[in-house]
Formats: sequence, structure tokens, C-alpha cells
Amino acid sequence: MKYLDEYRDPALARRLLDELHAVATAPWTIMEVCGGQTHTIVRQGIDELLPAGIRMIHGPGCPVCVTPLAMVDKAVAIAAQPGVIFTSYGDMLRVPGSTGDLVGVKARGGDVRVVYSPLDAVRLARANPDRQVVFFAVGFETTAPANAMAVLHAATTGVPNFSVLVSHVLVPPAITAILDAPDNEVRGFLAAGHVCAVMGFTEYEPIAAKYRVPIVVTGFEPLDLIEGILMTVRQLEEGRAEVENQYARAVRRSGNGTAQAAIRRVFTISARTWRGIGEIPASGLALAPEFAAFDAERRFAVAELNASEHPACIAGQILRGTRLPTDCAAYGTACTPRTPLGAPMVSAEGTCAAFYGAGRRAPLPVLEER
Amino acid sequence: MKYLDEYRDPALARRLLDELHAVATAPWTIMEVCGGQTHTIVRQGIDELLPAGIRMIHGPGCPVCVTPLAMVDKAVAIAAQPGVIFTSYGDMLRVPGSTGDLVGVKARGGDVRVVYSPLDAVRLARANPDRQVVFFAVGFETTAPANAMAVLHAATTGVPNFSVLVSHVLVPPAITAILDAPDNEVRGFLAAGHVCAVMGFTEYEPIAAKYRVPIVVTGFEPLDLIEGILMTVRQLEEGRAEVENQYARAVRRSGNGTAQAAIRRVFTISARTWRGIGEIPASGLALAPEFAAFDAERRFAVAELNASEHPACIAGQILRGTRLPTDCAAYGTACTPRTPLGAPMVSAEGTCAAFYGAGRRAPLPVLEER
Amino acid sequence: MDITCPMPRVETERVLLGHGSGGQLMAELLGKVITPGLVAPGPAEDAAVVPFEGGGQAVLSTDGFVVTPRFFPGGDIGSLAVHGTVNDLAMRGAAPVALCLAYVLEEGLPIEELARITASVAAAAVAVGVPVVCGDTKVVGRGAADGLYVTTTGLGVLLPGATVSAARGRPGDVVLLSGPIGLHGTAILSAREDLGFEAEIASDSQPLHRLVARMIAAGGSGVHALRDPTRGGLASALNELAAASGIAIEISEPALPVPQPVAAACELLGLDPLHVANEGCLVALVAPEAADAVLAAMRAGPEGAGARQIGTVAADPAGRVTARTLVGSTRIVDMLVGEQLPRIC
Amino acid sequence: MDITCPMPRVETERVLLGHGSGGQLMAELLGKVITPGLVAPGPAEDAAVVPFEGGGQAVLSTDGFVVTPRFFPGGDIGSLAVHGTVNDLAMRGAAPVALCLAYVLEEGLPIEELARITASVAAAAVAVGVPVVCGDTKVVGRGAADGLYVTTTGLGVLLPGATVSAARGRPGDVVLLSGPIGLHGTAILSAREDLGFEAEIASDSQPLHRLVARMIAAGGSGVHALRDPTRGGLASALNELAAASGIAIEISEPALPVPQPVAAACELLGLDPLHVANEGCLVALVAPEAADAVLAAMRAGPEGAGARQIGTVAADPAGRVTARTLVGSTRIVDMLVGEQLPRIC
Amino acid sequence: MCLGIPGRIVSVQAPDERPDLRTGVVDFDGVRREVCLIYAPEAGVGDYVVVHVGFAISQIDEQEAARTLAVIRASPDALATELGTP
Amino acid sequence: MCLGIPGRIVSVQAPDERPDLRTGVVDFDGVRREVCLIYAPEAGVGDYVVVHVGFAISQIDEQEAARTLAVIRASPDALATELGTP
Ligand code: SF4
Ligand code: SF4
Ligand SMILES: [Mg+2]
Ligand SMILES: [Mg+2]
Ligand SMILES: [Mg+2]
Ligand SMILES: [Mg+2]
Ligand SMILES: [Mg+2]
Ligand SMILES: [Mg+2]
Ligand SMILES: [Mg+2]
Ligand SMILES: [Mg+2]
Ligand SMILES: [Mg+2]
Ligand SMILES: [Mg+2]
Repeated sequence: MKYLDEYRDPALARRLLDELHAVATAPWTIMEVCGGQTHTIVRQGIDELLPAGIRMIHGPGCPVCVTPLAMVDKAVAIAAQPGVIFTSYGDMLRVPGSTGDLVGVKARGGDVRVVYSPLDAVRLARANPDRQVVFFAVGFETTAPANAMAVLHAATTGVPNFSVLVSHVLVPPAITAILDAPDNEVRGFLAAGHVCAVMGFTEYEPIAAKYRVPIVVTGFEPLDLIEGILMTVRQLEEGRAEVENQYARAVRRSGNGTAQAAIRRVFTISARTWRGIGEIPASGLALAPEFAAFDAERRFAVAELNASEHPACIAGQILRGTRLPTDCAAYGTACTPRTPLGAPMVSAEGTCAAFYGAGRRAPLPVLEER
Repeated sequence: MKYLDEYRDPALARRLLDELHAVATAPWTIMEVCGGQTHTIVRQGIDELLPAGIRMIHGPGCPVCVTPLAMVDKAVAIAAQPGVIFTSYGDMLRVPGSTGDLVGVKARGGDVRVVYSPLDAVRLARANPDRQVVFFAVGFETTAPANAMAVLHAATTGVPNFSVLVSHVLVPPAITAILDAPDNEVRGFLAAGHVCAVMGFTEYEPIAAKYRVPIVVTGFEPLDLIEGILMTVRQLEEGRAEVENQYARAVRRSGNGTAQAAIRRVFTISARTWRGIGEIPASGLALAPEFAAFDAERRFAVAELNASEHPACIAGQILRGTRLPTDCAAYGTACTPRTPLGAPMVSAEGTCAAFYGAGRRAPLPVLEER
Repeated sequence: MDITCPMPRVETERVLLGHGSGGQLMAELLGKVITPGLVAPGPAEDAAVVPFEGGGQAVLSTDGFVVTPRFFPGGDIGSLAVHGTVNDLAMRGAAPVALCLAYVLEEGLPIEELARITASVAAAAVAVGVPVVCGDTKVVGRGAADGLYVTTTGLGVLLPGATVSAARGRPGDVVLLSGPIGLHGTAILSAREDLGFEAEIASDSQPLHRLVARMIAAGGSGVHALRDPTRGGLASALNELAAASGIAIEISEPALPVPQPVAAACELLGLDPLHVANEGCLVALVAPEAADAVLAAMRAGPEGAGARQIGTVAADPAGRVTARTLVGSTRIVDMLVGEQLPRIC
Repeated sequence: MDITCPMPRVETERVLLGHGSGGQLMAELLGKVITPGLVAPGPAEDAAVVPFEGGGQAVLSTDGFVVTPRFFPGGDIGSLAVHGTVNDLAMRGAAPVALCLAYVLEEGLPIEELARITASVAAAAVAVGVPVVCGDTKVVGRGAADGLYVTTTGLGVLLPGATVSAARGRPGDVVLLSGPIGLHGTAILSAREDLGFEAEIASDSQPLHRLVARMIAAGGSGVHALRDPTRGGLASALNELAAASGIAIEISEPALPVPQPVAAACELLGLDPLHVANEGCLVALVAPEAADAVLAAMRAGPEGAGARQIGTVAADPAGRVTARTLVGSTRIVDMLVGEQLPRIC
Repeated sequence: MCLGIPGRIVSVQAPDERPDLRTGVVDFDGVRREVCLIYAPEAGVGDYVVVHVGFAISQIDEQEAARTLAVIRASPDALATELGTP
Repeated sequence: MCLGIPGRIVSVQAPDERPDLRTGVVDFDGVRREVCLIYAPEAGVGDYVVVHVGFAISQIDEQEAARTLAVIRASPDALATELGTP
């Protein structure tokens, strides 16, 4: 595909890696913020090609990983109600809450459906006027304009049986929280290219300056990532701490104004709990009062559940890169991708899941003929 | 089973038949009114054991056969509406209307369910308060008390989502209509035992007197039927025309007073169209004004359909015994039990279906292994 | 004939429940829609005999099982799926060699229930002495199945001396029945909640391959035709044999072993015991000279303890089944038309 | 470990759609619930080889087909049901001898559609050259199935010289793939209305028995293992072969033939082409000395025109599948966990 | 019309406040069903009733039942007569 | 997070009364989907946009795209350097 395949060229990747090897003289810990970037790094094995001292930490940029237990519980509770069609991106279906997951609700008779776009959920609501259609509005700044438009669209065209369960999070406060931790080891960031396509990157400039960390807006293909790492290492080696844009083909400094306006119209900034990290002030989006009628939490009056993470889980430290999954007593025994105890084991891009996938374990036998 | 097996004794049947052969000197045409009696006669082959001159005509006493096309069409139209649970005795499911049958509605997504008792339909309504549960209240006087009680029960205990589509018919007006036909050949009747268990048999006495026909209230087992025929033939041979009671173990002269009271409470007498015969005044039951709220015809405002029978069908003459199915051009070609054009081909007890079953036709091949 | 609207119209464009009931509707669907062009024309058999490697023969039969409820007195869908296919092989004179098992599971089925059913399949296969050699598991969305369906396919080998076929019935044959009828269908009806009936009645579900082995050993090629009267009941089985062999069958209604609760349930719901399904008995057309030996062999084991003669075979009218009634008359024994529906009339 | 409530809890008591997706969940269900006590332990094979009459061997395979939509570019549930089972037989080195067909029909299915599907079964069977020898038809109530399910079971006979087994992969073997991957799964996804995608993509559904016959003729016992990468895709097929043979498989990702629209659909929905289902290609582990001949034989027919080597087999780490990535690194090729869900992240 | 089957009442229930709304379990040779007894106010446990669509519509008169059979049994047996035996 | 895939707009539709509510069909190497273009007001047929959950969130800057590749291509090829070829 155009604009994908070119950025997967093995020969060019080799050149960039060679240059990285030449540039890197000291060990550096770098965090790629976005789960999509983690995906490319893990799937292409880029981390194994990096110079020995360059360590990549998988950041909190995966809505599956950071959506708090209590919010999953609310989703499960709403989805289990009769008359509800609960819609979600596929990512959230297998995330365990404290009473189960959405695939389990579906198996027990709930009407849970995967949509590709939030507009599909609105369409479903219009087609089923006697049902309540709830959309699980998770995601980062990239997804917020789409989810905002779904609410606006429902409000404008009058789709009263549509509502959203909002669990939107914002990247900059998370980066700040990671940098504020006393044991932080992250020295540079790859900012999430598509978040910045929407938001631009001016809000990262004060962070880079204050904490003296380079931040490179980076794309998602192998060449993008290696170049982003290279640009970060160059800054580190040169003692710079700037915001640079590797992903200039899709990202402008001020981002997408129309999309930002839609976010501001529909949402307000609020505190959010991040799974594995805890509450971060002003780190998320909630529905603006004007659209409170579309708030699924109000419509369904779900009890606030006091869900606590598993005591053995050291996800917070793992997300900040201060400990490894193998330091966790539950890793590989009580906690596996099939039965995750904590956020980093949930999605394939989570650090614990990535470790588990790469670790030595016998594949499960399939005894049946196909 | 007690009170069944004794009345199936082959030796005693033989004795009664011998006596019948001894008694019958002239040819007599006798009608058994009730489909249940027809069932026993056909299934046991009793008609083949009768003296040559004794001819049994299968009467109109089968709700499947006599429910008019237009009423089936109403049932089909209501059952096809979304949100409706349409309940019926199993008998009515395969009766074709002009737009199809109830099994077809079910196959096309309608919620059509067979109940054993009308109280089961009320129970279903109580269990599904957000659905409309409609019961197809067909039948003769035997069934009317049960259907009446379902309406009373729904009214008393407050089941507003229950309603009945009433197509009740009464036996005495049908007998009168048959006797009034200029070409009538029926000389004696076996009255329906269970109708009389409810109604008693006083209302048959003026008919027997006026038309000079013997009427014998008869049960449903082989001995009952042969004895009933014997009692009728005896009267005919002796020139009597009385109402006699063969089925004294279940029928009292005045019938079941409680049951009659329930019928009078819930229903009023009305004109009814009989399939294959036409409209007979005061030959049916309709809901009394007090219970109009439970009338499915009002609740669903089904258009009055002007359904006409197939022009080839000579069901009226067949039901009156003046012509045979083999006189019908459609018999066995366009009209078969699988694709009935008229009432007598619908139920297994219908005269045309009985003829077809006994006629020479190759069984359909089953080419599949079981 | 010119048929104008509105006219009585039955549903002919859609699959109906009655198309699966083993009666006339099913025969119509098979004859008009399914078998033409697909299966080579031939008599209706319970299992197919296929030429195999080096002049040998393999026997194959497949059956889907969709019974509801899945657990019923006398068995469950798992054991039934084993018995049903083993019996279809046996009805062709074959001993079972291997079974294949294919599940369609509905999302949401309790795994504990799947485990119980699978254990029942395993136990039944062990009891039969046939290995389950391969399987398949598919899952469909909630609401796209009713819990669990099973398809079993059996591979069998012909018993020495067996020459059984639905088409081998001959005038003069005696009609033997191995045991009581109507138990399975009545057990299922009484286990269904919606009709409100209760009965202490157990399905007759059981494997019949040992019974058949005894019969073939005793009667050899004198055992002409075998059939297990499953869906559609004894009436369908007899009609199919009569059609396939081009013979007339007359049975004696008083000779039919109808257990009391079966008779009672049929009276109440207006059903004919001859139309009610069985899963553990067979009907056989046997040459008269072999009949005594075969009957004795049947009675030598528990599955055939109640075996008896229920009728005879004549030449005419070919394809017709009649019953000598209780009162000594005769009637046509017809196949069920569509679905078996309780009736009040 | 003491787990107190509330804790993250995944659904473990109910059957999930993912249990049928050919991945880890399915392996777990089979390993824990279905195979113990039922099927003799052994390597995961596409078909079972069963001792038969007089020292011979019969090959059996059964598969249910529940694909929705039933008609899709490149095929339909009828032809697919023929190809799927013929291919499973072929993956064991067998030529098809006979097919059994079992339908579960939903009340309300248009009869015209049943006729079309049946005609498709018949046409596919004729094209394969295998007779449908027996069948079964069940009807379930409206809402108790999604239109129509088919189970086909195949009886086959081993090709002369065939010694194919999932357990026969050996270090040093080359990994051959007969054609492009991901076509079937992508065609089904784009035929589904709810995702809103359109693609001019056709399923690869086709019979592979002739391809296999050519391979065995060319490579004899050098053809060690064969698998058709259906549900779960190539990743599952390779993992199963690695586990059954106790070998390590390394494939080269750049060598994988992923058609452009397949790649695009996978990018859009966040799927891995290695997890997407195929119905007309096979992967083979072949002794290095036979590889050239086998590859040439594969390419000699249309089903294998695009055949190529995609990897090699090593001894360690046993049971592990790795891929050489585009950028020259390696990664674990894992099985799908549960259901294949479109993702945004 | 009107399938009516005789069965024996094996138990009777009635709500305290409405003793007339009686139901009972009726046994038919091993098959049991709950039946509405409102139209058989005199019938009690052990009695036989004719049941139609879940309602007892008539109580069996055991004496009449016996009488019917006795009458039939008393009618001449043609075969016996022919053979000259009583 | 935030799977975003570049595709080419092949057609554009907008309601007459609300020209800002544009949607378009976007082609991804043979796979097509309807996409909301409200956040890509300048993009037209032939342009490439990054699509996320059915929305175009950014128009691809073709010159920047080419520039990125050119920069990478211009970086020294270590292997070539080692082998002494340019
Ligand atoms: S292995 Fe599991 S329990 Fe341990 S830190 Fe990772 S997610 Fe938490
Ligand atoms: S054969 Fe059919 S058309 Fe003719 S009279 Fe009978 S029901 Fe009517
Ligand atoms: Mg399989
Ligand atoms: Mg397969
Ligand atoms: Mg396979
Ligand atoms: Mg079958
Ligand atoms: Mg069978
Ligand atoms: Mg059979
Ligand atoms: Mg079979
Ligand atoms: Mg269900
Ligand atoms: Mg298979
Ligand atoms: Mg359906």
C-alpha cells in the first residue's frame, strides 16, 4: 500500500539501524508511548536490532491496557442489561473486569457487538429505536474526534436511544506522570503520531523543556520507528531536549483544528484513573454538560464499583519501566494472556504479554484434526 | 387406560357388530358429527365392518375443517405482526388461509406456539408482559368453557396483553342446516359425546322431533361408536326418532351447569361462517361486550378479508354427504393433503383426506438414509 | 387448473419444522430438493455400502442430532449420537469400526455441559466398542444454535453373511419388532417443559449392533431388511421398507408393544404411537424359514428380550402398509404428513 | 495464590466464539474438555487413519461448516463443505473415496436457497470426482440455527507411497506453501455487511487432492507433513506442525505471498494475515532432497502455480515457530488467542 | 373434535381465598398433568374425570360405565351361538 | 493505539444543505470503505488521507512523505561503505 510499503523497505531500515549503531554511544531508555508503535516494534523485532544500550519501554498508550477495572465493570454491567445493544471497538471485548469480560456477557445472552466506527453504533441505534444502544468510547486523542462526532451526530439528528460510556484519556498528562515518578528511568519519548495528527505537538514542547527530555513525534512503520529512535538518540547524545517531528507526512505542528474543535465542543477535561498507574488529574475527557443526556453512566445509573487490582500485580512499575515482568511472582503462572491479572498482560502489546509471547513455553497441543 | 381399554375389547365389538348386522335390514345414512368420532371410525376401520347398507357420513365436527378461510387469514395476519406471540392448539397450524398457514408464519419469523391448554397461553402472557399474546380460540361447545375460563382468568387477574381470536361454533345449528338442505340424505346422527358432556342433550330433543331423526349421544371408543350406530339403526328400523344417550358414563341430560354458565358469561351467540357450508345464523359464539377488551380482532384491527374458497371445491356437498370426493375434479390432483384446496382435505379426519389416505397412491419415496 | 388468489395456500417456499419430522414433508424435500443430482438414485437405506480398496466394501452412515432437551430420561444427546449412527450401520448389516464426531456449539453453552455430553459420547462409544477417531468443533454466535448439535458419522464393515437392504423385503417375509415402541419420543415430549406433562418414561436409546450380529449369525441372508424406526416412527420405517422393496406389509395393531405411558401420552396429545420416534428398537423383514431362529437370537439378548412378530409381507398392493385394527378391520398406515403436533380434535 | 474478589476475571465457564477460532482458546477447549477420554492421544492430524478389513487402512475426516454469509465471492457453504473435507483427507495423503453430508436446517430457510447450496455440493463433488453416498437432514426451530449448517465426512484411501503425518516433520525439512494466504478469511469479512468494507476478493476455496497426489508422486515418503491452514490461519497450522513433530519452524515473512487486498484489509482491521483463514492452500514440510521435485510437481497444476518455499525446519526450540521479519529481525509466530476481532489499537 | 381422556385425580389444590378455583394433578396411566377442576366441583382424589385441553369437563359415572359394558356383554355372542356354546 | 491507515479518496458525497458533512469512499489497495471527511475539509478525490475508525484524521502531505524517504535514502549505507562501493 502506498505510504506504508515504502516505509518497510528492509535496505533502508538497515541503513537507519547502521546509523543508529554509529550514533549511540551511551545506554538510553526510551519509551514509545503508543500501543500501535509497540505493535510494530514487537512484530518486526525492531528492539532486537537496536544497539545494546538502547532499551525500549512500552508505554501506556493502549486503551485496552489503561482502561481501569472499574470502567470495564461498568461496561459489563450496562451490556448485561436487557434491551441494551452494547457496541465497542474489538479491542475492549476481552479485557477482564472484576466480574468478567464483554465476551462473557455476550456468551451469557447480552447483545454485544463490535463496530469499526462509532458512526456505525449511531446507525445501529437509528435502526433499533426500541433498544438502547451504548457505545464504549475509549481511546486517546486520535479517537476522540470520531467519538465526539458520533455524539454530535446523535444530538443533531435526534437519536435519543444512543449513549456513550466515556473512558477517554490524554497523552501529555501520562507522560508527565511517568516523568514525575521518583524512580523514572525514561530519558526520551517517541510521541504517538496519530495523536499528534489530531492535537499537533505544541503541548509537548513545555514538557520537553521542563523535564529535559527529547520527544520525537513518530509514525508507525518500521522506518518511522527506527528513524524516530535515531532522532531521539541523536538528541540524547547531543544533549538536546526538543520536540521533533519524524512523521511530517501526517502531522502538522498545530494538528487538526476541526478535530480539536469537535473534541472541545463535546468533551471537557477531567481526572481519569489509568489502569496500573492510578488517578492522574486532568488526564482524560468527560462529556460536556451540554451532552449529559448521552452519558451512559447517567442513563443506566451503574453503581460505582470499588474494583481493586490484583495485589501481586506490579503493573505500575512495569508501565514506568522500573521493573520487568519476570520480577512479578504471578508472571506466567497465575497471570497469562488467557487469564491476565493485570493490564500489561491483557493486550498483545502489553509488556507482560509481549514477554510471555517471546518466552519459552510449549505451545498448547491441538489434539483434534481440522 | 381405565375407561378406554374396556371399550376397545375386540370380542365385545364383534358381538355388537353381529347384532348390528342382525338388526339392519334397510340402507341408512348416518352422520357422526364429531371429528374425534371420525378419527376412531377411520383409524379402526369400523365403517368397513358395518352392514353394506349402513353408510357413515363424516360430519362438520372438526374445528380444523370448519374454520373459515377468512378467519385463518386473520390469524395469519395477527401472528405475523411483530411483538405478537400467537398461540394455538396444534390442530390449526397447518390449515391454509388464502395467504398461507401458521407454520409458514412461524417459518418466516413469526412467534407461533402450540399450547395444550388456553391457560398456558395466559401464563405465557403473564411471563411476557411486553409482548402481545393472542390465543386462537377455536372449537365447539366442549372447548368453549376452557377458552371462556382463560378470558375470565385474564380479566380477573389483570393480564392486559392477552387476547383471543374467537372462532367458536355450535353443533345444533349445524345439524339443523344439514337437515334443512333439500338434498339431505342423513337419516340419523351420532351426537358428539364431549359436546354433550358440557351442554347436555336437551337441545337435540326438538330437532329429533321436528326432523324425525334419531340422535344418539355417543362416545369415542370403538364399542361406543358401534353401540351408538346400533342404537341409531335400531331407532331407524323401529321408526323411532328420539335422543338417546350411549355415553352415559360421561354425559348427563342437562350437561355441566358450571361450564355452561362460564360460556354464557363470556360469550354471546352469533352468526358464524362454516367453511364448506357458508354462514349459519346463531351457530357460533362471540365475546360478550363485557370482554371486548380481550378481542384480538379489535385489538389488532385486522382488515376483513373477502376470502373465497376454490371454485372447484365441492366441500359443501361432501360435508352434507350428497357427493363423494371422487366426484371432485381437483381431488388427488390439485388437491391433496399436502396442498389442500378445501376444508375436507385439511385434517386427517376430513372426508377427502380420508378417501385420499385409503386410495391407491404410491408412497413418496424417501431416498435418504436415516 | 387455474388457481386465482385468494385461495388456500400452504407454505411451500420455506423450510418447515415438518420437513425434518421423518414424514411425507421430509420425503418431499428429499425427493425434490436434496437428492436429485446429489446422491445416486436407489432405495432408502440407513447406511451406504461403498466399494473400497481391493474389492472390499465399507459401510458409511451420517446423522445430525439436534434433540432438545439435551438431557432426557434414558440418555442425552451424546449417547444418542453414538447409538443412532451405530444403529444405522447395523441396519445395513455392518459392525461399527470407527466414529467421527462434529460439534456445532452455541456461544454461551456452559462448558461443564459440554464436558458432560462429551463424557457421555465417550462412555457410549466405549460401551459399543467403537473408537472415536476424529472430530471437529465449531462455535456459532449466541442465538445461532440451540446450545449444541452433534453430527456423528460411522464407518462399518459388513458382518459375514450379511446381505441386508431396505430393498430386499420379499412377499412371505415375516415382520419382526425387537421391542416396545414410542418410548424415545414420549420421553422427549415429557421432558419438554412447555406442554406441562410429566411421565416416568425413559428413552429406549441403546446400541443395536450386537442384536443385529446375533440376527445375522442366526439367519444369514434370510435377514432381508432392517430398519430402526427413529423419526417418523414405525409407520415411516414400514412405509420406507414397503416402498424400497415394492411389497405390501400388513401389521397387527394388537400385536404392537405400546407401553402404557406411551399409549397415555399419545391419547392425551392426539398422537399416533406409530408416528412416535424410537432409538433402541428395530423392525426386520425376515424370510419365513429363518424367522424362528432369528426371533430366538433376538430374544437371546437384552435389546431383543421383547422381540415378537408383528406382521407379514405380501406382494400387493406394492408400497402399501396396512394394519389389522383392534376391532378386526384394516386401515392404511400412513406416514406422518409434517410435524407431529399435539391436537385437541 | 489467594485470589480475592473483585479481581480481573475472564469468562471461563461458557463457550465463547473464540473457542471455535482455531487458536489458543480452541486448543485449550479441545485439550481440557473434548479430547480427554474421547479420542486416543496423538498428534493433531487433519484426518484419522483407521485399520480396516484385512490389514488395510481407511482415512476419515469430519468437519462442520457454519460460515456466514453462506454465499461469498469464490464459493458458498456447499462447495466449501466438499473442499474442506476433501482437503483434510488429502492432508493425510489420502484420495477421497466417498462423502457423507449432514444438514441442520433452520425453519424458514428459503427452499430455493437449500436447492442452490445442494446443487453447489453436487457440482463440487463431481468436480472432485467423489460421490456423496449418504446424507441426513435435520430441521431446527426458527432462531435455533443461522439458516443452514453442513457437516461433511470423508472416507479416503491412502495414496501409494504416502506416509504423511503432522508428526513427521524433521529438522532440515523445507517449508513449502502452495499459494497466497488470507483470501478466504478476507473474502468472508468483506462479504459481511456489518463492517462496511467492500473488496473484490474471492475465497481460495478449492480442492487440493490432485495437488497432493502430484506431490506424493514426486516426493514419496519425502513429503513429511501437510496441513491446510484453515481457521487460525498459517500461524496455527505451523504451530500445530511444530508441536506435533517436536520441531522448530522458521519462516521468512517477506517470502509470504499476501495479496494486496488481503494486506490492506488486515491493516485496516488490525488483523495478522498469518491468522486469517484459507481454504485452498496447503503448507508442507518436505525432506530437503525431495524439495525441488515436490515444488516442481506443485507448480505443475493450477492449485500450486504460486508454490514457493517459505521457511525451514530446525531442531530447537522444539514446538516454536519464528518469522524472519521484514527488517531482518525475528519474532515469535504465535497462535491467535481467541476470536479474531477487528481492533483500533 | 374434542379429544377427552379419562384420568384419575391424584391430588387437589385450591387457593385458600378461592376454594372454587381448584386444580388437581391427574394421572393417565403414568402420565401426569395439572388440570383445572373448576368445572368438576364434586370430583376429588381418586375420582376419574374426562380431561379436555387441561380442564376436567365431566366426572365419570362409574356405575353407568359398568352398566354400558354389562349391556354389551349381555348381548348375544353370535359366534358362541353358532357353535352352540353359551 | 490509533491504527491509522492511508488510503486514496475515490469519491466524495455531501448533503446539499450541509456541504461540510462530507463523506467519501476511500480505497485501500482494493478494499473500500465509506469514510467521514468532516475532519479533512481540504481533501478531495485522489488525495490520500489517514483513516482511523472511519474518519479521515489527516491528509497526507506528499512532499513531506517524499522528503522523509529521501532523507533516509541519503543516509550512508554502511554495507556499501564497508564494501567500498558508493
Ligand atoms: S505478569 Fe500479570 S500480574 Fe505480573 S505485572 Fe504483569 S500483568 Fe501484573
Ligand atoms: S378434493 Fe379438495 S377440492 Fe375437492 S371437494 Fe375435497 S377438499 Fe374440495
Ligand atoms: Mg475440523
Ligand atoms: Mg478442515
Ligand atoms: Mg485441516
Ligand atoms: Mg439420518
Ligand atoms: Mg439414524
Ligand atoms: Mg435409521
Ligand atoms: Mg444415518
Ligand atoms: Mg439459544
Ligand atoms: Mg476435518
Ligand atoms: Mg436466524
